[in-house]
Amino acid sequence: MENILAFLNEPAVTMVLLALIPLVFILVYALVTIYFEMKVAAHIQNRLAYMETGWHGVIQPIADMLKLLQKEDIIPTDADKFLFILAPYLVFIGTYASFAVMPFSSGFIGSNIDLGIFYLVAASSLVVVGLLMAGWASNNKWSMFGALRSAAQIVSYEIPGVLAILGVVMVFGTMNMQTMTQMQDGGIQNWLIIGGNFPLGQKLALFPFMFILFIIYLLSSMAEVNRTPFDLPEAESELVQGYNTEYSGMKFAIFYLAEYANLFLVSAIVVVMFFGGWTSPFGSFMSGTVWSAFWFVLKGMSFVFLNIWLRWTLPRLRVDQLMYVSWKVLTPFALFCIIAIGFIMVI
Amino acid sequence: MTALTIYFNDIYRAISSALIGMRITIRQMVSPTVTLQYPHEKKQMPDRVRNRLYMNYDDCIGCELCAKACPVDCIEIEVMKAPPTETLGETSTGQKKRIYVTKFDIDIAKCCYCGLCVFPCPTECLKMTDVYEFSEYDRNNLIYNFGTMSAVEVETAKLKVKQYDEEQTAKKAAAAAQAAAAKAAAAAQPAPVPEIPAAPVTPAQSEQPKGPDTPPTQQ
Amino acid sequence: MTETHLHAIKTSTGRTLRTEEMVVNMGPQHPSTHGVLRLEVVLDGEIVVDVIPHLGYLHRCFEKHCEHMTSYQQVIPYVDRMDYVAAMTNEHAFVVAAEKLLKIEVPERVHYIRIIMAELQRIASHLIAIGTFGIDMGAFTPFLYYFRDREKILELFEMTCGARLLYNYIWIGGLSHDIPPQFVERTKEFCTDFKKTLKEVNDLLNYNEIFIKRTANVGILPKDLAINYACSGPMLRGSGVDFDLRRDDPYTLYNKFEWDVIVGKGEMGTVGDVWDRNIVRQREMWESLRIIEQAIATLPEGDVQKAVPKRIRPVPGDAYGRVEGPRGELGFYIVAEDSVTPYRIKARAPAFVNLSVINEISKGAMLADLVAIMGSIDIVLGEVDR
Amino acid sequence: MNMYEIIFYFFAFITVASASVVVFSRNIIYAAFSLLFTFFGVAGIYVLLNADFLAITQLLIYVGGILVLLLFGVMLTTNTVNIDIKSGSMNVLAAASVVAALAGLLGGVFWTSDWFVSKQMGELPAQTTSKEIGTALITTHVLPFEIASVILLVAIVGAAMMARREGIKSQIPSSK
Repeated sequence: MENILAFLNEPAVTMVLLALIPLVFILVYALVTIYFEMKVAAHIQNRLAYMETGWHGVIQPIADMLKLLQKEDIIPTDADKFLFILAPYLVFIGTYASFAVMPFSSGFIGSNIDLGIFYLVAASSLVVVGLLMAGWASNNKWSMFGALRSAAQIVSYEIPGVLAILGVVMVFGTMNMQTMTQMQDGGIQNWLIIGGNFPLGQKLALFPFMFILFIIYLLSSMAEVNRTPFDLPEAESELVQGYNTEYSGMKFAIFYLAEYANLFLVSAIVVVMFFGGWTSPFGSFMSGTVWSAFWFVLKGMSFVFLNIWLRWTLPRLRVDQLMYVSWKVLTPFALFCIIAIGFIMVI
Repeated sequence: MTALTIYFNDIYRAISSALIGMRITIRQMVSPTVTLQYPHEKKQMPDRVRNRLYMNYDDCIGCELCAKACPVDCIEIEVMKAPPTETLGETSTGQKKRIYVTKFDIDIAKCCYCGLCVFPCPTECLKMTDVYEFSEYDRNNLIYNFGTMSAVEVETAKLKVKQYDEEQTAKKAAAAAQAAAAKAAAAAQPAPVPEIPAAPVTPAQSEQPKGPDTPPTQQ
Repeated sequence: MTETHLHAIKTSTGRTLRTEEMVVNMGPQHPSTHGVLRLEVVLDGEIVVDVIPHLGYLHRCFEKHCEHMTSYQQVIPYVDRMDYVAAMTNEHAFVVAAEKLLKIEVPERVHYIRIIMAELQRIASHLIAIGTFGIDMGAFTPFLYYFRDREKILELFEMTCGARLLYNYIWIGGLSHDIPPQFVERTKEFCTDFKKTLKEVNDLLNYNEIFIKRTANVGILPKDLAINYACSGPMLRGSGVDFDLRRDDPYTLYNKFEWDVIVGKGEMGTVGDVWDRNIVRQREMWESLRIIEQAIATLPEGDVQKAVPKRIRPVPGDAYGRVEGPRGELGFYIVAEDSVTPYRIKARAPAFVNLSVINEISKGAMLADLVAIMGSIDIVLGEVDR
Repeated sequence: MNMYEIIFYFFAFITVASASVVVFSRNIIYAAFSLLFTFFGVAGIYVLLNADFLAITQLLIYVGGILVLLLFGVMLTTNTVNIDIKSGSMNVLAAASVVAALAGLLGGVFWTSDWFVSKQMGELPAQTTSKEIGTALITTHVLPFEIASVILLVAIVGAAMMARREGIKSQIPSSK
């Protein structure tokens, strides 16, 4: 027993165990969200979705996962085998690495580094390379199209996204995600979307800009995770399935997992930046390590729901319109907000 | 409109139309669903529904009108004129049967469910029922043999017809009436070739359904 | 298309950039080709340079088949399978031609029921057209809302003739069945309910800003071009040509009813763009509802099988009958000899004719626009290939 | 060998190995993709040197920006797949002299530098460098910083100018 405890206290072992927590979270979360998305989509469309496996089909995602696991792993003859196999893992690593700095609760954050949100932006760039790799390695024109589109899209939506983050960082004066969250502690009135924990005048002045930044970040995050209306990389009516056209079985599942993990990731960033992270909306009521994890996941999932809701409502943009939105709408607005926030924070 | 007003107008319309759409979808989300949980719930079929063909063999008089009406030739009938001495019984509508129907097969895999065979049937023995679940693992099981005559019965019937024909020929030869003899020869024409494969009745075929118990609505 | 096409682009600085075109194969297995159509698309980046449709994957010799029937009646189930989402219209067109050939006068009630059926079928077909068009644009939900209501139409059809898709209902000289007793009431109910869905989807899809931006000014089919290519139906009316066979060549009793021909006006962009074609379909459904409501209200009594001939053996000759189908002018040309079998049947399929314009209107569009254009043409491969 | 050393050698190995793939690979796509690992390894070494800001910036700019651009360029150019790039030796004499000069320079820097060597890696307290970098950028180094930003702006405008297409017919007319 003591040996085990000693082993667990070994820093390397602790590190590995801590690193595994987000992985477990991602796996569980992905199963829940797949079910959640199917049900929401179905009810929006007056359907019922899964009904056969378990009560209202609750174990269907597990069945789906098992099916994907035992499926034949097809690699096209003309594909670049090495890169083809590597790509989904690279995409997943990029997403998974981002979870390291996510403050899941007041008591748990993988790595409480000062450059938290900056690191998040950097880690997501791994995903782009993975997608390009997948598209190229598939040796399929549609995959290639999807990969190029997706890379172009992610790279250009990083600009308004990062500008929005910059605005928030200017308000907080820190890039540490845990500190950002703690600065919004104390109830719903301290959340940044309302204006943050500032004197009333400054709060009122900040509120509209924060709201605009929130919208900007929300839109660019949707583009970064390739969800409708920005799901051009995998627009099934145009590009068949985009970069993962040729993928099947386990590799497809990993793409899928990365996509869903990414979805939560960007929702969580929105929550940390604008909606008080893990803080309770009722001040000190219902706060604490476990409650804060609950609030964090709840808030994150509500933005996941918003994403799903929008996905099943809106049509898809065209490539040039996508770029138009990024460069001519979101970026100027974000720049304008940054200037305004700069003035507000100085005065 | 200047370019700037268009720019802001576009942004406004994009947001407002998205919100309108979201309102519609969320309202639909909380409204009740419309789908049926199919294997557990089934739709009430209307009376006229056209699904699997059912044929009441006892009522068939072997007129072959249905086979002629079928645009895809999915009905296969073999008939043999019975000697007038034989009594084959009557149909439920009171029509006297004069023809042996040695084979009445419907290849339901070929059927296009147009219902054209149903209308010309004089005894209303051919019907389209409301059964729609009849998939099979073997394509041959979709060939429905509605004829109830067993191989032995077919052989006996054939023998009788042959006998009768021979009698007729003998009679005519005895009468030495040339015209009558020619007529008899013509009458013998539809008699099938002697060597008809006695359809081996496999268990699968004998077990196969012959349509539902309840006949559909009269047209 | 095997040799590489080098394309020179002049930049603003006056230099030329040389880019190479790429040939992609869209279909026959592609989510947005609406069946087994294969498009050979030459792309310059995302810009479409050339589109070559390859047909024939669904060809089943319909016209040749008809020459080997044992009666004219047997053609009708085959006709159903041409445009399988609007089978009633196909039957109607064939029957109009056949009745012209046989010089049969049908009772008034038959005409009324045929009009009701044809308009219900038009709605059902437009529901699919707009719904799948929505899918092409990435909006999946409106499609299912429309399918939900299409189901009600199919139930009406099933109630009437026993089949949901391939009806064999309209016969030469009459109908296979009279309408069932509860039909009138159910149709009225449908008309009331359906208006709500129409409004809802109009808001959700047709006036969504993203949808407008995707479709307005895309795939513009000018008036002259539409006429030159013999386009018909919503394709033609979307381009601003006020032409509808129901009004301009009234074939049954359409002139008895009050309704308007919907024409594209270019509200969101240019006349004849994809949005116009789509909105013409959307508004035509309102007009169809008007016709149905009027026809239901004034439905005369009579025997629907009175004029059905026992045996069809026309005098040698020919006849061309056409109707305004959901996709445009659907016509059948029948040549009869002294036999129970037609000597030759030729179908003028609107989807086939409309499809021929795709190369012309999609040049210079983007790949995503090509999908929009395809969706707005509203092809049914069963009809294109026959 | 403690854990930091293991990690250091791991990153060093990744960097060197992938850099050799970049140089020696006959497949240009492989070369481009292995750059990813080179950048990643270098970033890892930066982290071990307590230069966290630099490490993340390295990832962001080199992986997210430059590498993607490179891949775009390679993928959009025709026939990269079929053609082996030449990585044989040519102009050996000239190249050898340049390499020798470069190696001498690097060696000189290496030997003359006054290296700060901590007794154990990871001994220094982890602290962010972003604040110092930020302050330095807008105080002591403000001129180079501004010059760099102006150059970048010019580059962006120039690129947009060059990429603008004229002559190809677009279906989207400008708004009235």
